[in-house]
Amino acid sequence: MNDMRPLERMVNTDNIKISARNCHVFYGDTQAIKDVNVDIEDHTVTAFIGPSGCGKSTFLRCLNRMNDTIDICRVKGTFLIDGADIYDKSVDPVQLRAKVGMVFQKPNPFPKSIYDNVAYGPKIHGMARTKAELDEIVERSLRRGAIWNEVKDRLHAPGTGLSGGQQQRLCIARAVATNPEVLLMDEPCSALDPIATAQVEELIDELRAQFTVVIVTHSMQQAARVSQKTAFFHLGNLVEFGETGQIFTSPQDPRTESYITGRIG
Amino acid sequence: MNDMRPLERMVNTDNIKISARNCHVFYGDTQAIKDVNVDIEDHTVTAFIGPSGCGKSTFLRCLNRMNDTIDICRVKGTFLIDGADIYDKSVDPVQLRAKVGMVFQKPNPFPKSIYDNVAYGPKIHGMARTKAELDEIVERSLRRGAIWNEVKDRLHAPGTGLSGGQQQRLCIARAVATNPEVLLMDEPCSALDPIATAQVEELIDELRAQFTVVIVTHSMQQAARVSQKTAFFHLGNLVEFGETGQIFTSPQDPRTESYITGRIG
Amino acid sequence: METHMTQEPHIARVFDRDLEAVQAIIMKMGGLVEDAILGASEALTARDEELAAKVRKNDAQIDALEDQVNTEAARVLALRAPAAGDLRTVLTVMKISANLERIGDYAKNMGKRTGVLAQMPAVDGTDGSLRRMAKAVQLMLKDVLDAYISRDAELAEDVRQRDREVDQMYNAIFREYLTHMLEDPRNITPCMHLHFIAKNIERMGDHVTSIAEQVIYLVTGEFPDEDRPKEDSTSFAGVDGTP
Amino acid sequence: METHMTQEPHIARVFDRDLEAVQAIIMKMGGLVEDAILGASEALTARDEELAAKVRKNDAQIDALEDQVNTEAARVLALRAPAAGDLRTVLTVMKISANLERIGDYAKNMGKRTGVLAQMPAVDGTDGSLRRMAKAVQLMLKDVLDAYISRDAELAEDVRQRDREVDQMYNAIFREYLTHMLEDPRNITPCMHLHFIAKNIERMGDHVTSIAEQVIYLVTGEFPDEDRPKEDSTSFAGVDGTP
Amino acid sequence: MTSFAFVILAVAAVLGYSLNWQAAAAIRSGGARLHSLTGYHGSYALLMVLVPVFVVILLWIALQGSVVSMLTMRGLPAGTTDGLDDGAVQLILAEIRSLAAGRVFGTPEPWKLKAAENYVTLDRTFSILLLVVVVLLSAALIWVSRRRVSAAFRARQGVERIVSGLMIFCSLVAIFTTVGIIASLVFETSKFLSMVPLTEFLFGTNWEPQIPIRADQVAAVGAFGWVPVFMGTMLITVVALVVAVPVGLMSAIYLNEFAPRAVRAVAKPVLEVLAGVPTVVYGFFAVLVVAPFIRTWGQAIGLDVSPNTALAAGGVMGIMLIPFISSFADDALSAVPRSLRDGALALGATRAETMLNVLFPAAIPGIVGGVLLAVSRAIGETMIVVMAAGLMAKMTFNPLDSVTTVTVQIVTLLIGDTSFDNPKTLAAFALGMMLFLVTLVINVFALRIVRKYREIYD
Amino acid sequence: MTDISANHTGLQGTSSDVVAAGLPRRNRKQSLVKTFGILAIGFAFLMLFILVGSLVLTGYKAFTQTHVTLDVFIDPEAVPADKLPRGGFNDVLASALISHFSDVDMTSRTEVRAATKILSNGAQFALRDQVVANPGLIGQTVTLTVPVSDTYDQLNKDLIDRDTPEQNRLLSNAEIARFDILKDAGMITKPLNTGLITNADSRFPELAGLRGALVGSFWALLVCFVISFPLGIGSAIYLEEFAPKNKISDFIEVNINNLAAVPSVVFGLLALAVFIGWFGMPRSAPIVGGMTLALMTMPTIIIATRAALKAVPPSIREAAMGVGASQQQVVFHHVLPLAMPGILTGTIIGLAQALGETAPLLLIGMNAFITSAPDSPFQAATALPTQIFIWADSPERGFVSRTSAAILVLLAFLITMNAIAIFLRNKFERKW
Ligand SMILES: Nc1ncnc2c1ncn2[C@@H]1O[C@H](COP(=O)(O)OP(=O)(O)OP(=O)(O)O)[C@@H](O)[C@H]1O
Ligand SMILES: Nc1ncnc2c1ncn2[C@@H]1O[C@H](COP(=O)(O)OP(=O)(O)OP(=O)(O)O)[C@@H](O)[C@H]1O
Ligand SMILES: [Mg+2]
Ligand SMILES: [Mg+2]
Ligand SMILES: O=P([O-])([O-])[O-]
Repeated sequence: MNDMRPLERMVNTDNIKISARNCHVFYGDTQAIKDVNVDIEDHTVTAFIGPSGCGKSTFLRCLNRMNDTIDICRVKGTFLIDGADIYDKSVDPVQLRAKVGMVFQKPNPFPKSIYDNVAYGPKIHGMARTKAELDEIVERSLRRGAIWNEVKDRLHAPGTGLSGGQQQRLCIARAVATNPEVLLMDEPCSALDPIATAQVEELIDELRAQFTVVIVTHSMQQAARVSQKTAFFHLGNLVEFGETGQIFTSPQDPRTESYITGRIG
Repeated sequence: MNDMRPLERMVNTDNIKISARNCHVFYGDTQAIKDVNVDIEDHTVTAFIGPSGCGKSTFLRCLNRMNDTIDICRVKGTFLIDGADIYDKSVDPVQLRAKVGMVFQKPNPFPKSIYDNVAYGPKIHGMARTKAELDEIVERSLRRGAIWNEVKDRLHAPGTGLSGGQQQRLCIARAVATNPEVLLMDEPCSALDPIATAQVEELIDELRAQFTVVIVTHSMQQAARVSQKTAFFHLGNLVEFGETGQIFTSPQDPRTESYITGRIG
Repeated sequence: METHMTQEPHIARVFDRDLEAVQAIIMKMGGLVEDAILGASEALTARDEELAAKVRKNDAQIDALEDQVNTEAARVLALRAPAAGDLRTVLTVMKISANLERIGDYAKNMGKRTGVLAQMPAVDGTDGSLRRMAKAVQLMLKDVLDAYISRDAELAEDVRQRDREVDQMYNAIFREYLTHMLEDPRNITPCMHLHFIAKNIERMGDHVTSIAEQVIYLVTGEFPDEDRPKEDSTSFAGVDGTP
Repeated sequence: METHMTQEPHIARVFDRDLEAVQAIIMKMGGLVEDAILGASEALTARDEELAAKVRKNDAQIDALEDQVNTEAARVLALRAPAAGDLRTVLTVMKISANLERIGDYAKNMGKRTGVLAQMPAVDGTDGSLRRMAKAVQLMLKDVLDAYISRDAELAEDVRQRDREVDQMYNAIFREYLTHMLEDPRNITPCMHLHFIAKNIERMGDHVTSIAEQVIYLVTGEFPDEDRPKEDSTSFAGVDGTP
Repeated sequence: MTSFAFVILAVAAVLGYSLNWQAAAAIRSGGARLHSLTGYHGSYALLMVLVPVFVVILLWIALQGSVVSMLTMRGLPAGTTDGLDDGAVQLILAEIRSLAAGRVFGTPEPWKLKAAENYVTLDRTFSILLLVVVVLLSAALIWVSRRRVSAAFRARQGVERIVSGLMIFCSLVAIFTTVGIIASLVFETSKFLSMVPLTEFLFGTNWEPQIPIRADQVAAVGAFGWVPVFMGTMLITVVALVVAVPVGLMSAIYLNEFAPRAVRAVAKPVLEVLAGVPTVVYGFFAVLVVAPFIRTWGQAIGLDVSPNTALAAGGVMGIMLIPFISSFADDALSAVPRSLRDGALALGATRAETMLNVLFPAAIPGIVGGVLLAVSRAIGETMIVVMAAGLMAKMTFNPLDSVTTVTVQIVTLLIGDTSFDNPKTLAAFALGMMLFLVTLVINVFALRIVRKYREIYD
Repeated sequence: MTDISANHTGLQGTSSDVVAAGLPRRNRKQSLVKTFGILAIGFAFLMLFILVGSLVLTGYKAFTQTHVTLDVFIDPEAVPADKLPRGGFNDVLASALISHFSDVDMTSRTEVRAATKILSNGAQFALRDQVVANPGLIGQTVTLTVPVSDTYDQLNKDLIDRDTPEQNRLLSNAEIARFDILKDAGMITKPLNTGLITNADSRFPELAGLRGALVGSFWALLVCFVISFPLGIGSAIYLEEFAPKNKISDFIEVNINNLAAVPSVVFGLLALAVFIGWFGMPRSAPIVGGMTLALMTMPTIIIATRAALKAVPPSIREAAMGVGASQQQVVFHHVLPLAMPGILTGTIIGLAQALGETAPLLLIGMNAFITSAPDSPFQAATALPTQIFIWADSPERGFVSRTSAAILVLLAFLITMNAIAIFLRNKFERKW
């Protein structure tokens, strides 16, 4: 088994999309992230796992500067996307967030129609000149969100009327509509039941053909199922980062082994 | 493999604790439970699994008449605990609930001290005459809840100050304090992280030495891990009920197979 | 019990792809092993050293595929936590690949012995039985692989029963070779090798039977009740070659 | 790479108990198989039909235990979704039990042939080599089981190397029997059986080696790099029994 | 005397409690398992005594006066009240009462003195009787509850039933209040409508309740048309909303999304202070500062400004409503889940866009409900207009003119001594009826919106 | 897949540019919204500032009162000991005062009256009370400090401009001169106006105080609290925790919400018709006022209580129910204690509203002119807000500043109550 060649895993290792160097994050005086270095590949699903409070969400939210909205949060280090520093003064977080989409733990569709939910991003960013263009973007995004078939007959029904799993896929379609390059997901399935979870996981797998996906998850099983790369955080440190199959069959660090086999007491 | 003899599974099949016969439950006009028959064994962990809305919680809450508090809920059929009908008019639901303890999805300690949390049940049921007796009950319950060592030095600190997993174990200790015979748990780990979940699961395994445990869970993995018997509900029907190992390696019903292998779309 | 196999795809289609991928390796292995059996028996009949060498060489590929199956199976177990039918699929795949690998080994061993036999005088009228036997086993293998693909427990059971014939053929050959050896001491060395070859083919049949049993387990969730047919009685064969 | 084996217990201690239980079966099997090897070799030397019959009968127990290991392993896989070291433990256990079962089978086969041999004239000076060989394999098995318990990759590697010696012993015996057969045709039938017995013991060694490799994989997460030592050269043995 | 009854009641209740408690405790120490805790046995007795006896005492007090009076009047020498109308009889009774209380004015007739004596004795007798009744009743109740104590007695259920009954009574008070409002308004209004035709009232464009009404002229035709009063109300309401809605909404938006924490920490309480200022103060403010200011400015730019402008009253009312609207809007905005805000920000919306496109529309129903309630408040607001608006009903849309409102009319018609038999007084009730109906419709509508909206996010 | 991603990379450049192009416009819009918000808040602040400022400016002077100190000889002739409490106290005072003025003819009644206008009308009563309490003073000289009348008070507080032409002024030059004589003699003082709190109402601004109103308000609030608090809580608990959810409870709920929004004047009409008209309760009495206010406050308390009960998470109820607590035990042991801070906050705020409520009290006559504080809730009284209304309506100039002062007193009470409520809320605020 020394030949750990993956099937169905088209990882392209020389294509780094996001690169974090010597990153530290503080909330007031407490340090939530300690000297994390990580390279996230394009067209890959990267999962962040680790015990509660280890800093997964914090690190994820650094990548689209959602942490800016928290007063006491301070970020140190370099975050490069496509080689450009996203914390550079010249970068407007609004613009960054159009490029780095995000999907949240609880499905949060706007209380508007399905169409408007998806059209909102492109509209504010002025991505469509005509109604026809907008229609096209909406359809394409809903297709990418694997929900087009379920909603195409009721585009003008409210998005909040969908089931939990459908709502989450709608939120993914909404995030995708602004043509981001990176999709961040913070425990996107923790509010869903197993069936909806499986559907969203399937969708995530499809999305990686077009996006760089980073997903935070509490469920090791989920990380195992959806990701090609896994990062294990512990107490703010990045303990291990590697190919998911490797992490789950032969992790290098004893803390990783302890965590994934259910031994950290 | 026709010899499915379990190791570490001391199931005593001739000791039926709870027996439900021809049970139907209605919410107004919609039927949530359809003709369910099931025998739950003493000193056994029985898991209820099934897709969202299939009636697991409804059925569970029939067992301690928590459904009485819902106006539109109507229960038909016979529910026997130790052979006695719990829906008999002479049964006081309040007393029944002391005998059939319940643990909920979200840890819900009272915002009181740890001691008071545990002492409350025995107090209202007049189970202790003296402070010393009460102290003893509290200590015994906390020990059974596998949390005594963690809290013995701060019994008078608020229960809400504990971590999620500790809170849930406190809630179990609280449920255990009234000396119930049956413990019902409705998704007791869904608000916990994997480590706390493992701790609670371990506790559940210990509890079955003294109680009949019935647990509703969304996570098939969890059912697999903690239970000796599994009941699969689907659209209000009990589709399959049997030994957990059997259900997870060779289920008899194609719907069960579809569900546990992640195929119901 | 056909109901056990739900043919719907998984919601996570990538899981289906993983399962298919690992089963594809099995099919590939199966093909290679069939070829190896045929090749080995042909090489033996024709005392074709070159072909025998090729069979020997190809075994490395089969071994590599077995490794791959194990790796992928472990991976699927670690990443997908399969249950019920899926779990049986993975477990079965591992067992089948082990069986195929062993069959491959036996074919390789035939190849090795063919090389030796080529340099010895032929023993009359022996090769036909061996070829027939090899053919029978190869057909059994083909059928059991079909049974696996189509999740056909009946066909697998049929294959299982056919192993009896192979065993009977082996018994006949054993006695025949014994006779040859007793007749003419010059036959002793080649007959020893032929003997081993026959034993190899008989073992191949056993492994195919084992695959058939795996297929039955995969489809029904249970192993066939009766003991596997075992008609190799040569261990009890007396001086005269009869049990 | 010792770091891979975390010795802390699982939070869910019932998981530890499950793993221990299934490994306990392995140990029990190992014990039974060792006994079977010793018993078979003793029965052979003493031409003790009774002992041989006992060895044959005990094999059923070994087979049952293998079934049990498979059932329990499938159960653990289905119920506990083990990962990393735990997964390797379960996979290893399945492989080892399969190997042990095969060794048991070979011992049983020795027992069968012993019954036949008892009714034949003894072939002088042959039994000693077989007994020594069987003893060597039994010691290897003991050591590899120790290595498994103590998760000792070095000891396993040592066992693996020792298989070479067993193979050399087998080569020697092969030539010896050939000589005996050529010397005296009455020896042909018993030597055929002895031959098969020797082959059986050689195969046992191979299976022990395979167990050793599993232990190495379990501990290190990787299989040993070099090919397994294979010194059985009899397939290439020429007329004179030399390769 | 009556306070003595309460003391007896208190003692009896405590006594009942301890008796039952002890009895229950005795059973328990005898080894039996009680159905209910001892405390519940005690409380059962306590409530069994407290509730009925308390009701008896209250009823007794309420009725004693009239019973005693009735008996006194019955005891008067025959013929004394013959031929006297109701009012005169009441006067005699009042005189006897004040005599009984020891207030002697002039020299009353001897029969009155005697009646007064009679009154005093009767009163005392009844008071003593009350004590006797209280003692007996309490004792009986204590006895009854004490007898019920047993291991199996479901004291907890008993207590809970009584407590439930008490709580149900409490809930009914709200209904009684509404019934009272409607009954009083309907009753007085119907009297009014028997004097003034409904059509006149509803569609008349002239409101002059002050014209004297001769004895032979039951109603002055055309004097009781409420239209101009209503229009005045609406004018002032519109002015108030024009001030309050934009300012209130914008402050809510600012506070909710943009204000630094420090600003929010100051502004919220300040707005609460503004909301807590009584309307009479706003009225005074309007008179003292705003009206003169408007008048000065208006005249400075050559406008004809009356002293009691609708603008002043409406403007001040608007100021009063600012915190009302802003806090409603702030609540509605805060009720929108944080996840929506995060969702919009993560799409790359600016904060203004997040607020205007997502949060605000999501909160619209709540805000609309709030604004409607503000309308209702503006219509019903009394003190500001009483102090700052005019008294003359006028049909005008000019905010610089003086108008009157429904509430102003109600207050001015009823201030001072009034009797309930002239249309001037009764007109106030008719206006009150209209006010109640209009605000009722608005309220029910607004509350329904608000409630529906809350359900979305709960 | 490949063609989609190609398409995707094609869009990348453009969409980024498109976003960047729109940014300045969007940021401008954001600043605009922010500016409007600041303006709105500023306006609200400004109004509050003007409101309080104008009250303080006009009101602060009412917190002092000009007094004159006189040595009064109590002439036994004018005040015969046997006729007490009657007697010519006025004359005694007049002569004591006029002795300081050279220009006043003691014989001219009109001139004397004009001169004594300096003294408050209440001065004679102050003297009378002193003498009645101690008849031994007759025949002696008493040093008496009494308020000056309102006009002179205004003069002393510079509210009357000496530069205005005499005919436009309330005081003639001669009157001002006389006052100045007293002032120069050091007889004029301006101490803290304790009378504002300790005196009851009066027709004369210099004597008018809030005692009656404060006591009246106290009784009314007490009655209001005693009635509305238990009723409100009981009702709220029943509706929130026990009532079956059906048409009736729905109706009660709508009804209560509506009651909270019914104009206060309608409650006045209710009280007038029902309490006074039908039940024959006394007019102007705090008991009636309190009951009326109770009916108005009750919905507020019910709504606040229900909100507080609702805020207690259902998990707590389930928890208690799960260990076998009855529904009432659940509520009274767990839910109610947790909701108590919220309930108290709501109650205090409700009472604060009641304290400031005016219109219904006007209708039940609690704006009567009453010169003594009530001893019980059954006696006629005024309340703080109605007192403000009365004073605001009074023509005397002195009442303007007194109205402001009274408002400041009222606001002080309200702010105190609200502060307590806010304190409670912050102290016990709970994050579930
Ligand atoms: N807004 C905040 N203010 C202060 N500390 C914070 C804040 N958010 C997070 N933290 C702290 O930072 C650390 C990391 O938090 P983070 O939310 O990133 O953890 P996480 O790994 O996502 O945990 P979880 O799995 O529970 O979501 C924790 O210790 C947490 O207490
Ligand atoms: N209070 C209620 N009123 C009306 N219908 C209800 C109520 N509670 C549950 N139901 C309905 O009864 C059915 C069964 O609900 P139940 O909560 O038992 O499902 P469940 O299996 O526990 O689902 P989940 O896994 O989502 O908790 C569902 O269709 C649900 O909509
Ligand atoms: Mg997180
Ligand atoms: Mg449920
Ligand atoms: O390879 P085998 O040991 O099964 O002959």
